[in-house]
Amino acid sequence: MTNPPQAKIDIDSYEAGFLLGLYERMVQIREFEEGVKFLFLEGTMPGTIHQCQGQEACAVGVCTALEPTDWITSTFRGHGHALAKGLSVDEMLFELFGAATGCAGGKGGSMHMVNMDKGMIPSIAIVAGGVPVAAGMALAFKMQQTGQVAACFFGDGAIAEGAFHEGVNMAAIWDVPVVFICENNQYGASTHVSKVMRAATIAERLSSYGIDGRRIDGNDVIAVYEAARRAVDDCRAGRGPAFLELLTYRRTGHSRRDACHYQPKPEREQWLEYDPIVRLGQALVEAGHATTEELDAVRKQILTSFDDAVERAKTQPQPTLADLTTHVLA
Amino acid sequence: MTNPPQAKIDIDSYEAGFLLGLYERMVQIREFEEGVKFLFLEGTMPGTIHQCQGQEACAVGVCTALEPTDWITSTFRGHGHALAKGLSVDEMLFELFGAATGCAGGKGGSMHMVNMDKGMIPSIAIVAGGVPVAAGMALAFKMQQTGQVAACFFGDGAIAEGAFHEGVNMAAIWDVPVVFICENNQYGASTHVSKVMRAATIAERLSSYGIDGRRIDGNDVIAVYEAARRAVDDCRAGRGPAFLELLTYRRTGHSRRDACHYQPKPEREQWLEYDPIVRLGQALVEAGHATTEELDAVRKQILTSFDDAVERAKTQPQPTLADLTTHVLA
Amino acid sequence: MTTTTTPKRVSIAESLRGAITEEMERDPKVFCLGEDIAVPGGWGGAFTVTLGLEERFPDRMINTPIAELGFFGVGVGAALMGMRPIVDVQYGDFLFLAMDQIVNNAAKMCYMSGGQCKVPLVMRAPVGATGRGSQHAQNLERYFIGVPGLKVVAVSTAYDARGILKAAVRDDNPVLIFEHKLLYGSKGARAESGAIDASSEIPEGDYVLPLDQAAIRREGNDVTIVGWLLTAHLAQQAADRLADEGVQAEVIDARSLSPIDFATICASVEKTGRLVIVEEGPKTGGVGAEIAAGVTERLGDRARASIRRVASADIPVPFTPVLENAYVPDVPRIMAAVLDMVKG
Amino acid sequence: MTTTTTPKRVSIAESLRGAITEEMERDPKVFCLGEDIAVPGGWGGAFTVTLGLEERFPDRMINTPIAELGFFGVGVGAALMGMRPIVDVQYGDFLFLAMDQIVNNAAKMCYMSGGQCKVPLVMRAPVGATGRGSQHAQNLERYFIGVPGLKVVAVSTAYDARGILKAAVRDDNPVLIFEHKLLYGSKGARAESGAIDASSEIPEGDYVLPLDQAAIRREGNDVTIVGWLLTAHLAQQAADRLADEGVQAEVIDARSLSPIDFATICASVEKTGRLVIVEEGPKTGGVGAEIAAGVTERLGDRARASIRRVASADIPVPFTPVLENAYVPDVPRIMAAVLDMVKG
Ligand SMILES: Cc1ncc(C[n+]2csc(CCOP(=O)(O)OP(=O)(O)O)c2C)c(N)n1
Ligand SMILES: Cc1ncc(C[n+]2csc(CCOP(=O)(O)OP(=O)(O)O)c2C)c(N)n1
Ligand SMILES: [Mg+2]
Ligand SMILES: [Mg+2]
Repeated sequence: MTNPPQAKIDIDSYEAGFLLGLYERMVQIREFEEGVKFLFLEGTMPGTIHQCQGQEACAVGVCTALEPTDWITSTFRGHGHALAKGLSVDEMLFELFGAATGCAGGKGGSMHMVNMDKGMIPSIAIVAGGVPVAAGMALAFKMQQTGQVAACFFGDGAIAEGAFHEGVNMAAIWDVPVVFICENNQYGASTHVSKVMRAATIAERLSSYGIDGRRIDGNDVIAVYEAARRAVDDCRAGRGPAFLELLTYRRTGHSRRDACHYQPKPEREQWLEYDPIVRLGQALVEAGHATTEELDAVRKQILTSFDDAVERAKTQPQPTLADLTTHVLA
Repeated sequence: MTNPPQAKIDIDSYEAGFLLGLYERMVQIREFEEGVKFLFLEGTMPGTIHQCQGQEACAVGVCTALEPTDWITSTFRGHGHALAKGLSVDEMLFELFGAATGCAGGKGGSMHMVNMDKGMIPSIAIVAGGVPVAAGMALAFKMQQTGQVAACFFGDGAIAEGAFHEGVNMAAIWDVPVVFICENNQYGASTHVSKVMRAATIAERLSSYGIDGRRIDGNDVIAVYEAARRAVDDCRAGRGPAFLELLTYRRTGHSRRDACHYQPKPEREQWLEYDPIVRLGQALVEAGHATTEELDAVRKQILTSFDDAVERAKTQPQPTLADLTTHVLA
Repeated sequence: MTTTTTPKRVSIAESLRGAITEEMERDPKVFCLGEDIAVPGGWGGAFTVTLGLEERFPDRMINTPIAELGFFGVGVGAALMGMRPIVDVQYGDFLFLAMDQIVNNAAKMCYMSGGQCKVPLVMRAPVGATGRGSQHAQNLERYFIGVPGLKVVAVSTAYDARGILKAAVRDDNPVLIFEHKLLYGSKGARAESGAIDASSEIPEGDYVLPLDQAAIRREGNDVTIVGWLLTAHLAQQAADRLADEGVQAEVIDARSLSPIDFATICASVEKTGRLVIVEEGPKTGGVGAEIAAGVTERLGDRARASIRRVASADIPVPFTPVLENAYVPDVPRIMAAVLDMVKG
Repeated sequence: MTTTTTPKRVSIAESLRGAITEEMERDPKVFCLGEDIAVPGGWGGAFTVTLGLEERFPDRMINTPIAELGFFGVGVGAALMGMRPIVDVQYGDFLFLAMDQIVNNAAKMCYMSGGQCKVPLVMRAPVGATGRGSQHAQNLERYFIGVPGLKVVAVSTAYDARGILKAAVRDDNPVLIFEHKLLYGSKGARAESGAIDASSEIPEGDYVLPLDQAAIRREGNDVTIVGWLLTAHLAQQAADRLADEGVQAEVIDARSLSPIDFATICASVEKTGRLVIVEEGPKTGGVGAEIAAGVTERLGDRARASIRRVASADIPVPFTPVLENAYVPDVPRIMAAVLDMVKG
């Protein structure tokens, strides 16, 4: 369960532009998370955060396989999913700053990123709470024959919840177009996944619902993308639901203050070697699609525009007391 | 899934006394249920009932494999389990009559049969609600090293509930001594089990939790007993939890008023042929352990004592208003 | 709009069935989701409300596994995507299983998205003590009032059931409708012990009722009696008998429980100076507490009223009829409270 | 009894930890069950309460999967078999997931067995708005008061936390203890924005506190202010400042929410003639409604009191601090309510 992936990333069948796009989006997520972490530690930002450094390939691989009209559900650890689905750094950062111009008007915060025009309902911070919701979204697509697909992100910790079980089972019996994506980063908070399951893997679990389950290298953006493509295509063709177990690693603390003392150091170090961004970068350089310098430039450009966004965020208007009681009802 | 069992009951390795005991207990349950049904239709009894005619082999086979110090959890359909675990016709009938002398002092009723001296907690009428509770009972046995076992009865309908999933999973990861018994009578209320699961059987489901799951002929009391014996032994030896899928058929309406129009007539008729009592009776006669007349006498004797119990029940004292607010707190 | 197909005098079960049928015909986004609601030869849910609808709407009657948390979540998801699901539980007691999806998701999505989302989800739950023991008997209203973002109503007549169901379906917010097992119909399969006739003449055509208004069922100057569901009927029975004793009670069916229609209730109490709240369910922490506190607060020193709560004892629901009958508020207890106030 | 190992001045988190440790030492049937409570190098639950206990009690700290309904059910089962589980959720908001087991099973087992069963189950839940957004912020007290068979308490000082936890463990009934995230400790890892120092000097030795008694935190004759958890502290701060303005407030920490200690509250209100209830959470349908209604009912015409509820707006909890701060009742709002009454 804990062995990191070994294979080189196979990018042969893709064009440079596409690959660089993946790279860029992953770096954007990484730098967003790193920047936000700094702002939190510095005390600039309120609340708490759950970050996804090291898991960027999951968000980007899956969302790249979706159409803009498709939808995702996310969790407390949702920044990466949101960026990958097309939310802007500005609207997210403003939200984290509690600004009226944030994607939820400052009312949602880190755990409830949302943009209904970009296909993201408010992320749900109740572990597994999004699973039946995603099944219901997919049921709506099926009933209305819209051809849309719902992609439902959750963690390894969610598997034990009743909501997971009930939601996945209903999606299966109704054949609805939802892709369930378990980012198995091997920890639910401080608890290792091996302590909450006996024997079977998550992918095996899924087959008991009548859904094909496969474990994918979640730190290989190409592998994730390809698996997601197949899953999305299946769903769109009426062969849903589908399931992906993306094996990855939670290299950050669970939330802002967690020092991760329960993660064995060798394990952490081993997984650091399988950084999804580094791996794609190496493949790009080896294939001659980019030079190290060009990749550096991508990062720098992203950093600069992040810093600009932070400056903007700092001066965004906060909600006023008049906003307190608006939006309770539609 | 719907094919009834074919095999003859194999009683060769058992003594007549043991077998006649099984027979007698099954007949007792049958006649209890038939008698109670009559009393309800007649309007003598308040409330509603869920009955288990045709499923007697499940209750009797399992409870025969338990020690008196072992425990069971049951459901809304719990009369058979209660009788098989040793509750008396009197205490149950008195409860159904709402009497102060009933097993729950008239406060529980049909859906909450209980006797803490006989190893039965109040049956739980929330579908699957007893699954985590049974896991917790077994956890208590394990922590206290008492060597006791919990047997948890539930229906095919319970499999879809989150409580089932969560409870079974915890029992599995903690290796606690609980036997999960799914009486798959093929219907959850009016809904056929094939409509609430895609592909896999219930037994296969269980293996995804790391628990061996086997489907047993639930209308063969010997098969049930033997499987339960193995399961109980495993649990007592620290190899728990265990699981049994007992294939049977709900030949009564779901509850008092249900006319069962959704059950195909041929299916009903086919299953009537596999009556667990008739099958054991035939085997007993064929093996020369009893004559048809002797078996009839068993039934008559049970009927007579049931009728006597009804007469007693009718004159039991009802609770008084002074009892209204007692027992809210321990 | 299709013309109404609802027959003249109908029970609540029939009225709800007619209203659901018409709403489904009117709007293809309306659909039903629940246990045992779409099985040919089956039940139409636990209380026949959706009986036969699967023949008419084979693709929009979604029969679920027994998985309340899950299918309420499914309802939330479908509603977010523009559908208008009508979800039901077989017994209100099972709402606890679904409560996370109702309170943490359905009710909050609009607010926590800064107004971007709407969740037009209708939820139906039968409540009330009816001889089935502690786990099929509770009145769940108390657990859902004052949940911001959630509307809660209670229907006690067939006329109201129709207008309120239709309004709920057309509302863009989650609406939880409480129904009472003893009011669905008092005949045939629904002739349970204690059942009360709540049938109504239904006028021709379509109508909706507001989700935030109480109904004055009887006018009077001496005391205001507020009830809902079963107790709205009991209050009327009590008022009739009080009239024989020369006491004119004003009877209000609260109907809307969240928000509570304090305007109507306070106006009545200002007139009568006395308020008796009749609630099925333990007195402590009930809806009656909010009604009492809210009325006191609003009337302030303008018109201090005497207030009594007639409710159940603070106990789980007992099975045996002799105790269950003592648990449910009854006409004599309502009368006694009123007479005590009027004379005291 | 082993002698206490709790150090002198401790936070609520430390006090609970000490009390749990001592109860586990005293009685081998006591054990803990929850998420992230027994991982070496881990957390000791979401708020460090059980930190390190797995070293001392390797077999009695049961780390669960994320499965609230399930492990509360496990707690019920273990309690029925004579164990004394202490179960916790990481955030009170997740109690909705476990509510079926709490209300339908734990609270009813005794009654519906005619007194045969007991369920000595302790449940702990942190509540309160703390910058985490709508789903990690609610005050859940309102949903559990008046549930027959369930005791509900709220601890606002380290001294109380110790005595109440111990009493809860030794009680034969299910007891739900509410704790506040901003009161666990105001230093180190627990130094959250808005945290209040709720630490106490803990006397030597063992003590228990009653589960049904409020505590008078400050005496005064002009007005009674009732709060609990965070608002008990805010009420005291307000009282201090009111004293500067010549108003002597009596401050009561309700502490026991089910049952509510009406004897203490009513005695105070009889003295002061005025009651301000301060509650974190939406006003409508809150615990404050029952306190207001219950006091009015009990005092009757003997001593009619003016009552005000200072609570949150009827909204989900907003994320951004400017709105969250407006959501949580604060000292100025409490003072304004009191001054309005005293002068009005
Ligand atoms: C129902 C519920 N229980 C507990 C929590 C507290 N909690 C937040 S995240 C988390 C761990 C989740 O683990 P996993 O699903 O693997 O996601 P990851 O954090 O690894 O992304 C826990 C226990 C919660 N948010 N919701
Ligand atoms: C949580 C919950 N949901 C719904 C019900 C209503 N209900 C009672 S029994 C039942 C069907 C149960 O089917 P199954 O588990 O197969 O048991 P069986 O009736 O066949 O014995 C339903 C839906 C319930 N009691 N509890
Ligand atoms: Mg994880
Ligand atoms: Mg069944």
